[in-house]
Amino acid sequence: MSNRVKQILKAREASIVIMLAVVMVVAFLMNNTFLSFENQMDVIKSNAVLGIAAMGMLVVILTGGIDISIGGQLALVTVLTGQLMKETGFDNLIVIYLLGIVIGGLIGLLNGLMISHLSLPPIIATLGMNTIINGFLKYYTNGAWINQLPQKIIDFGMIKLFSKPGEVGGQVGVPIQFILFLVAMILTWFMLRWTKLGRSIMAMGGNRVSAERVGLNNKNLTTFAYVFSGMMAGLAAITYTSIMKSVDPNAFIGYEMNVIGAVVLGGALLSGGSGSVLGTFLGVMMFAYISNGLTLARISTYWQSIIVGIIILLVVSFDMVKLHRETKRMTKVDIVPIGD
Amino acid sequence: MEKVNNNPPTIGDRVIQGIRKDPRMVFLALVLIGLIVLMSILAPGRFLTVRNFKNMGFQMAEFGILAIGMSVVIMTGGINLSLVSSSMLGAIVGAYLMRALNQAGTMSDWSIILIGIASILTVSVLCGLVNGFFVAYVGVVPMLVTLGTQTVFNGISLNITRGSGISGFPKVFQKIGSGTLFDIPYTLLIYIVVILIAWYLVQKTPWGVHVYMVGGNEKATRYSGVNTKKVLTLVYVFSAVMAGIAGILMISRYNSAKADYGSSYTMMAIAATVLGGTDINGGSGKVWGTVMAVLILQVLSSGFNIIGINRNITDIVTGLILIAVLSINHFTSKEKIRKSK
Amino acid sequence: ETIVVMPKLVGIPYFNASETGAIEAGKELGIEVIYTGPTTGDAAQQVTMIEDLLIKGIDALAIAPNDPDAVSPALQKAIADNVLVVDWDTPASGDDVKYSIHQIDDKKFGELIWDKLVEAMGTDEGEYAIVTGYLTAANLNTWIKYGTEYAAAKYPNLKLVTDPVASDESAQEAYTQTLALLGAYPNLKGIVGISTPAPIGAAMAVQEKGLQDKVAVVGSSLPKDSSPYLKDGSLDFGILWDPGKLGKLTVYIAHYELNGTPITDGMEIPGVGPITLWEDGKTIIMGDPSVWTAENADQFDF
Amino acid sequence: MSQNENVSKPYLRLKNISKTFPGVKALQNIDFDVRLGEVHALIGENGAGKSTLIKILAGVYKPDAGGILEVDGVEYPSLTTKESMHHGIIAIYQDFSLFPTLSVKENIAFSEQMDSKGWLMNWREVEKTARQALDNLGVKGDLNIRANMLSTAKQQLVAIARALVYDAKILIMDEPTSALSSGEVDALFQIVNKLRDQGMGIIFISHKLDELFRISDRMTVLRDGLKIATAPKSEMTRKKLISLMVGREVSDERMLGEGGSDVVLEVKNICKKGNFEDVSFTLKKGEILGITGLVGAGRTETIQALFGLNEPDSGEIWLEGKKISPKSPAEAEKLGIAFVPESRQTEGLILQQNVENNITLPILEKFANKLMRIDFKKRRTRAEELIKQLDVRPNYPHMETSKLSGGNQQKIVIAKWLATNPKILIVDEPTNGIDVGAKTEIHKLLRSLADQGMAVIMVSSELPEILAVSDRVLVMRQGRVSAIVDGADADQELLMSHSVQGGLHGHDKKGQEAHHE
Ligand SMILES: Nc1ncnc2c1ncn2[C@@H]1O[C@H](COP(=O)(O)OP(=O)(O)OP(=O)(O)O)[C@@H](O)[C@H]1O
Ligand SMILES: Nc1ncnc2c1ncn2[C@@H]1O[C@H](COP(=O)(O)OP(=O)(O)OP(=O)(O)O)[C@@H](O)[C@H]1O
Ligand SMILES: [Mg+2]
Ligand SMILES: [Mg+2]
Repeated sequence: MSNRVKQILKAREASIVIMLAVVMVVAFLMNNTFLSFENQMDVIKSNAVLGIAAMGMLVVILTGGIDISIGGQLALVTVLTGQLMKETGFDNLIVIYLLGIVIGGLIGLLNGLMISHLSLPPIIATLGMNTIINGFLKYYTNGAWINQLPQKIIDFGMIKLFSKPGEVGGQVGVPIQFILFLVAMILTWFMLRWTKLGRSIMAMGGNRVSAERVGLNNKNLTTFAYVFSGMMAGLAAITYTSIMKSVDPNAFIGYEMNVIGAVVLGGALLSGGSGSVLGTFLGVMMFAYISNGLTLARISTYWQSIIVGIIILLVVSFDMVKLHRETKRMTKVDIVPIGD
Repeated sequence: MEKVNNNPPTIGDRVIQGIRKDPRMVFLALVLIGLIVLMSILAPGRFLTVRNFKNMGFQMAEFGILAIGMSVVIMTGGINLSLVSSSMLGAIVGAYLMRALNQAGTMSDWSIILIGIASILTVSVLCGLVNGFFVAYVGVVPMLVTLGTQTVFNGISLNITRGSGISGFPKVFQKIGSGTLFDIPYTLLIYIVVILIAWYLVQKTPWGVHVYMVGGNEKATRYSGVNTKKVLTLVYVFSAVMAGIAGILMISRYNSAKADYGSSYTMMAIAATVLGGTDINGGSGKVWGTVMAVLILQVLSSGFNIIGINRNITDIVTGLILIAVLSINHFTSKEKIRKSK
Repeated sequence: ETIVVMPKLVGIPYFNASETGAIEAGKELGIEVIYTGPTTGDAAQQVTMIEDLLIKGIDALAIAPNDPDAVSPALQKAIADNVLVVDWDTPASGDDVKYSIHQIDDKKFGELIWDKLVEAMGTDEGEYAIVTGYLTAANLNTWIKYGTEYAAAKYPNLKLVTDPVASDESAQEAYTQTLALLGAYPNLKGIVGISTPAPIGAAMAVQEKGLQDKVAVVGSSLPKDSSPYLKDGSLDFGILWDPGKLGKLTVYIAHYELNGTPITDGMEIPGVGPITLWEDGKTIIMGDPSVWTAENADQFDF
Repeated sequence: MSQNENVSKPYLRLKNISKTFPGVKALQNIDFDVRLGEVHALIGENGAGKSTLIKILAGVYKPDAGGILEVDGVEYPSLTTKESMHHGIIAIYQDFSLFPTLSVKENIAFSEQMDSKGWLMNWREVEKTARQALDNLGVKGDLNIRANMLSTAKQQLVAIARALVYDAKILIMDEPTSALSSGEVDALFQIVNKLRDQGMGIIFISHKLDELFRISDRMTVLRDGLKIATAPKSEMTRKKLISLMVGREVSDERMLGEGGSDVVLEVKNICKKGNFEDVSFTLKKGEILGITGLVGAGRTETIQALFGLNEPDSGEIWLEGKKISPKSPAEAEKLGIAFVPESRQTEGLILQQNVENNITLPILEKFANKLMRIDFKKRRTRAEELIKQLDVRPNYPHMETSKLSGGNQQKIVIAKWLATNPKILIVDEPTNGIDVGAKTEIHKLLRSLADQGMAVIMVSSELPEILAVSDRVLVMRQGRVSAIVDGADADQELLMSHSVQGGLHGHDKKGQEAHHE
């Protein structure tokens, strides 16, 4: 029993849970509305896009890579699908979602091939890709928003499950974006936990040489991770359109740092092999709660980014100190011979 | 390799030796020359002019110095996302002081400027120490540390300025950014001096060698009696001082300081560093490589502006060149890359 | 004759609309108009571009500076090169320009927004908040300054609950921030959105919470983008001008000046209308701002 | 440990196998065979081609054309990783090739899962397989712990368990004992014997000759890519084996010195919770103090305390009559203490840097003038001197360190410290993974340094090595000094008894989580 508690405390997610709890308690004390169902759902809805994209990024980071082009992918998918919907009035949401996922996946494929077959460092390959995509989009759209999207996607974005009228007005319920976020999480979790593919990625991220020795195809696994990340970006992109009801090609400039920040805050190691869906979810919520909590706590905008930065530094330092302790203690947990 | 040759080496020999020693630099030089030729053809009579080169001299310095600050950090296997925000934090504090002193009007312009510059560099050193502390002493991954400090530095800048610009420096201060000596921009001269100092420090001094060693294997370096915490801290301080100098040039050139100046430089500095041949994983790289990459990016940007090509195309081409140069590198030194894995 | 019109950045709807106007004027006048600017609102990039364009060789430069102080040295260079320098959209420092072309009178504009806020709230007392673009944007800060000063004097019972909240020129961020604001200040009666995506993001949040009738949203937005929100009542007024006309006016002024045509108060500019020239002989005002409502929003194509 | 009855016809046979790397003939016309139920030792100097040979067996490398690999009666020109595994040829590499972030059970069952049908993991199966494999080894433990939380010895057990899962016919072990203490080596040998009795063929690579004589049935000697001999153990002697390996006579005698003079270092009752307790000893000028004990006895921690890597909680360290408390290697270096760590690759060298950079690293600042400029010429000269002094081969200062053989790499680590002219030289497992020839050279080197007046501390798990050079031997057990004996009086039994005495029934260390039943 106490063993189990210890094990939970030792989990990499523990430090972020503690910090998250602190942030939540402080936010709640500053303003009780913070913990209301309504506010929680609002926070999740407006961070679902970040959360879905973070799932893809997680898989890439597990391979020891990084995907700077995630913002570009999101923008590209929103613009291309938005354009299609607007020009043709096409409104089959399932097809649109699939299309978004395919476009994202193709960009991911390009990234993956550059990284695995040309051995480009991931940060550079995807930085280059991001520059190219954003340049292309600006050139192509001139930054114009895409409006007048089919009513169907607008209605879809407003769906709330189990909804009932709110106290002040509007509907309070579980937003459809939360469901999509959940689906992305479960899919990623399932992939990483239950499929051989996912386990191979975890294995390779931990030790590439061993992976090769047991016959894993590192190149294909790496490529797949970027494709997966692209597909998640596609899913996130259409979800964004459903929330915003319009497309702003500039919406995702600089977005990559938010996504990477959330994943790493969630305990994933940039060196690969280590990280979890739960941790990433917590990382996303951490970002979301800090921003939401600070406004709810009525803290001036001018102070917000200072506080956010300090919290990031605190969390990662806390994590580091904990990790040091763990490695010092590491040989003490062991399997032992039974003896004759 | 140590063959003794009686004849003094001819220039041709030297060139061949240079190529053997550093094919990467030669390749970059070829790209640079190719671009200059291309731009000269596309913008006849305008690109290949003294005026344009002077112009590029004005422009290059601030970014070039930032890129050097980034390179040294990357050589240790780290990264500095807070580079530009520390630059601006220093500049804003300095600008604030200079404006206040200038308005008080009791001091001579020169002493105001000296105080301004000193305060900018002081703030830079402090920023560097903060980064260095978290990276070297707490042991947090540089990317996370600097992501955090970037947000903090930027927040402080916003808090001081409330988002607006600070101006009203002594008139002579502008000279730093816009004056010339025998028609050579001061900024270019400063850039050259900074390059030489950086080259000297990184390639000629024990600290510089330690930078590479830490980049290769921090633990083994520490076990060799090197105070790697100090080395790393100094690296971040050096990086921040570079940012501070770039900040001085920027606020002088723009005659004002504001929280978001140069915001597009961070990613570009990373790109320039890697384009210049520094391994993003640390342990290798040369100051001259970064300088060469900055030159390439400058020619590209100025050239396209003069020709009148859409800025977005410049971005696309920059991305393509980055990927292309590194891919070519992969094919030419396949053996090396495989070994290093 | 080559006239360069440089916006704060290229690739956002507002400056695209002015591009259309500027290019159109160029065609009408039969001159070369280059509309170019940096890809991000970075003052450093803008300076670089000005310097490069001077090498290219131009006759006039109309600039919407990201930061007036920052571009000042570059503009001085241009003047030294005998290039005509005017500013548009956002003023540069006075010494640097021959003419300063304003879409509206900034003071009037700020005041109008706050008047419209009170009109939409239906009362001149209560709490309100401001959602802005970037905290560092000079023109946005100017309007906020004029507006809040004016409100402090004229509507003393209006209470600004917190410092302007930044939305980074993103509707999604404005939406997220407004949701938080609505939670933090349950008595909020109005929101002012400054910068074009801000009112729209704010309106989305209000619509989502079903607070169309309780919280008023006004701000500077483009009619086409705001039309759906005006119609469902979540956005009460959009207040802006026609950026296309502004682009056109800018080119005409530069052209007239280059060709010695005198510019006078009340002068009629083709496709723009009569302009106001202030007594300083420098400041040109295009006209009064326009107000978009559910009824008229669809009449515009920007 | 008698020859097994079911020694039968070879399961695996190599005929005329060669392997050429650009510029290197790593293997030339090798004939080699392994039978089921035998332990076949593979011996040779560093770079002789042992690892290359087993990589060919495992399908990692493709041999040059012309040779034949015959497995279980089937002939192949070369094998793929898959084919090799399907024939039950399983290699345990020196680094174990575990997946550090995966659990023990998954590491054990990984490949089996990957080979099974379907695309989903069967966790129940994983658990079952892993448990069974550990049971077969006679080992029990928590299956859910991440592999990187295990000590080296336990990681090796996991690697062996993993090999068992494959239903291995031929198990290849590349220097499996290099990181183990003698107690653990005994445990490993028990397991190896058990596997052999079950009919497995085992290829065993090691540089430790005593071990080879203990465990193997047949021996094959490689030298410079050529096979020199294959013979049953009974036909081999230690001396013969060495001369076959090295191609010359290597003296194997003890190299004891005068025993030192003045006390340089005095360690008084230093303690560090969980590491070592109440450790005291003295060290004299000109002597070699050997420190031995089981892995985990706290030897490395103790000497790290002298080098500023592991500050003690209490106790005193006196150097030449002055109390010192180094807090970092940099401080220790200034005090005249040098330290050659146990892991050359990760702690001793910056592998991708050249020899010159590595060898001059601790003294780099000495080449700098007032302007901090390094005199590169002077540095080169010094590097060349050091290379010459220790006879590093090849003697090229610009060589990338990773390309040198293990023995030469170790010489570089020692050389870089000699350059600082230290008062005390501490070496931790100095000959790990180094062949007999190079080993003797290093022993000679340590001895000559001591003779020149240096005080040397040598930590080693290998008793023969300890006995070969130590003037005095300190034995540690569970963080405490259990004995200090005179080198001349010591023998293996004595040292062993001090290492383990009481240790078998001893209490667990504080804070340790026990997983006994
Ligand atoms: N990938 C490679 N490329 C080039 N040469 C290689 C490669 N691998 C091994 N060699 C060379 O082949 C020879 C045999 O090396 P091998 O690793 O098989 O030696 P070994 O007997 O295992 O030595 P040790 O005892 O040090 O492990 C050496 O000269 C080595 O430098
Ligand atoms: N079986 C064990 N039980 C408890 N603690 C252990 C065990 N094995 C190792 N440790 C701990 O792990 C740490 C590492 O010990 P380490 O193996 O470095 O000791 P050592 O005596 O230097 O052995 P070696 O240098 O041969 O590896 C020590 O702090 C020790 O307390
Ligand atoms: Mg080997
Ligand atoms: Mg040890």
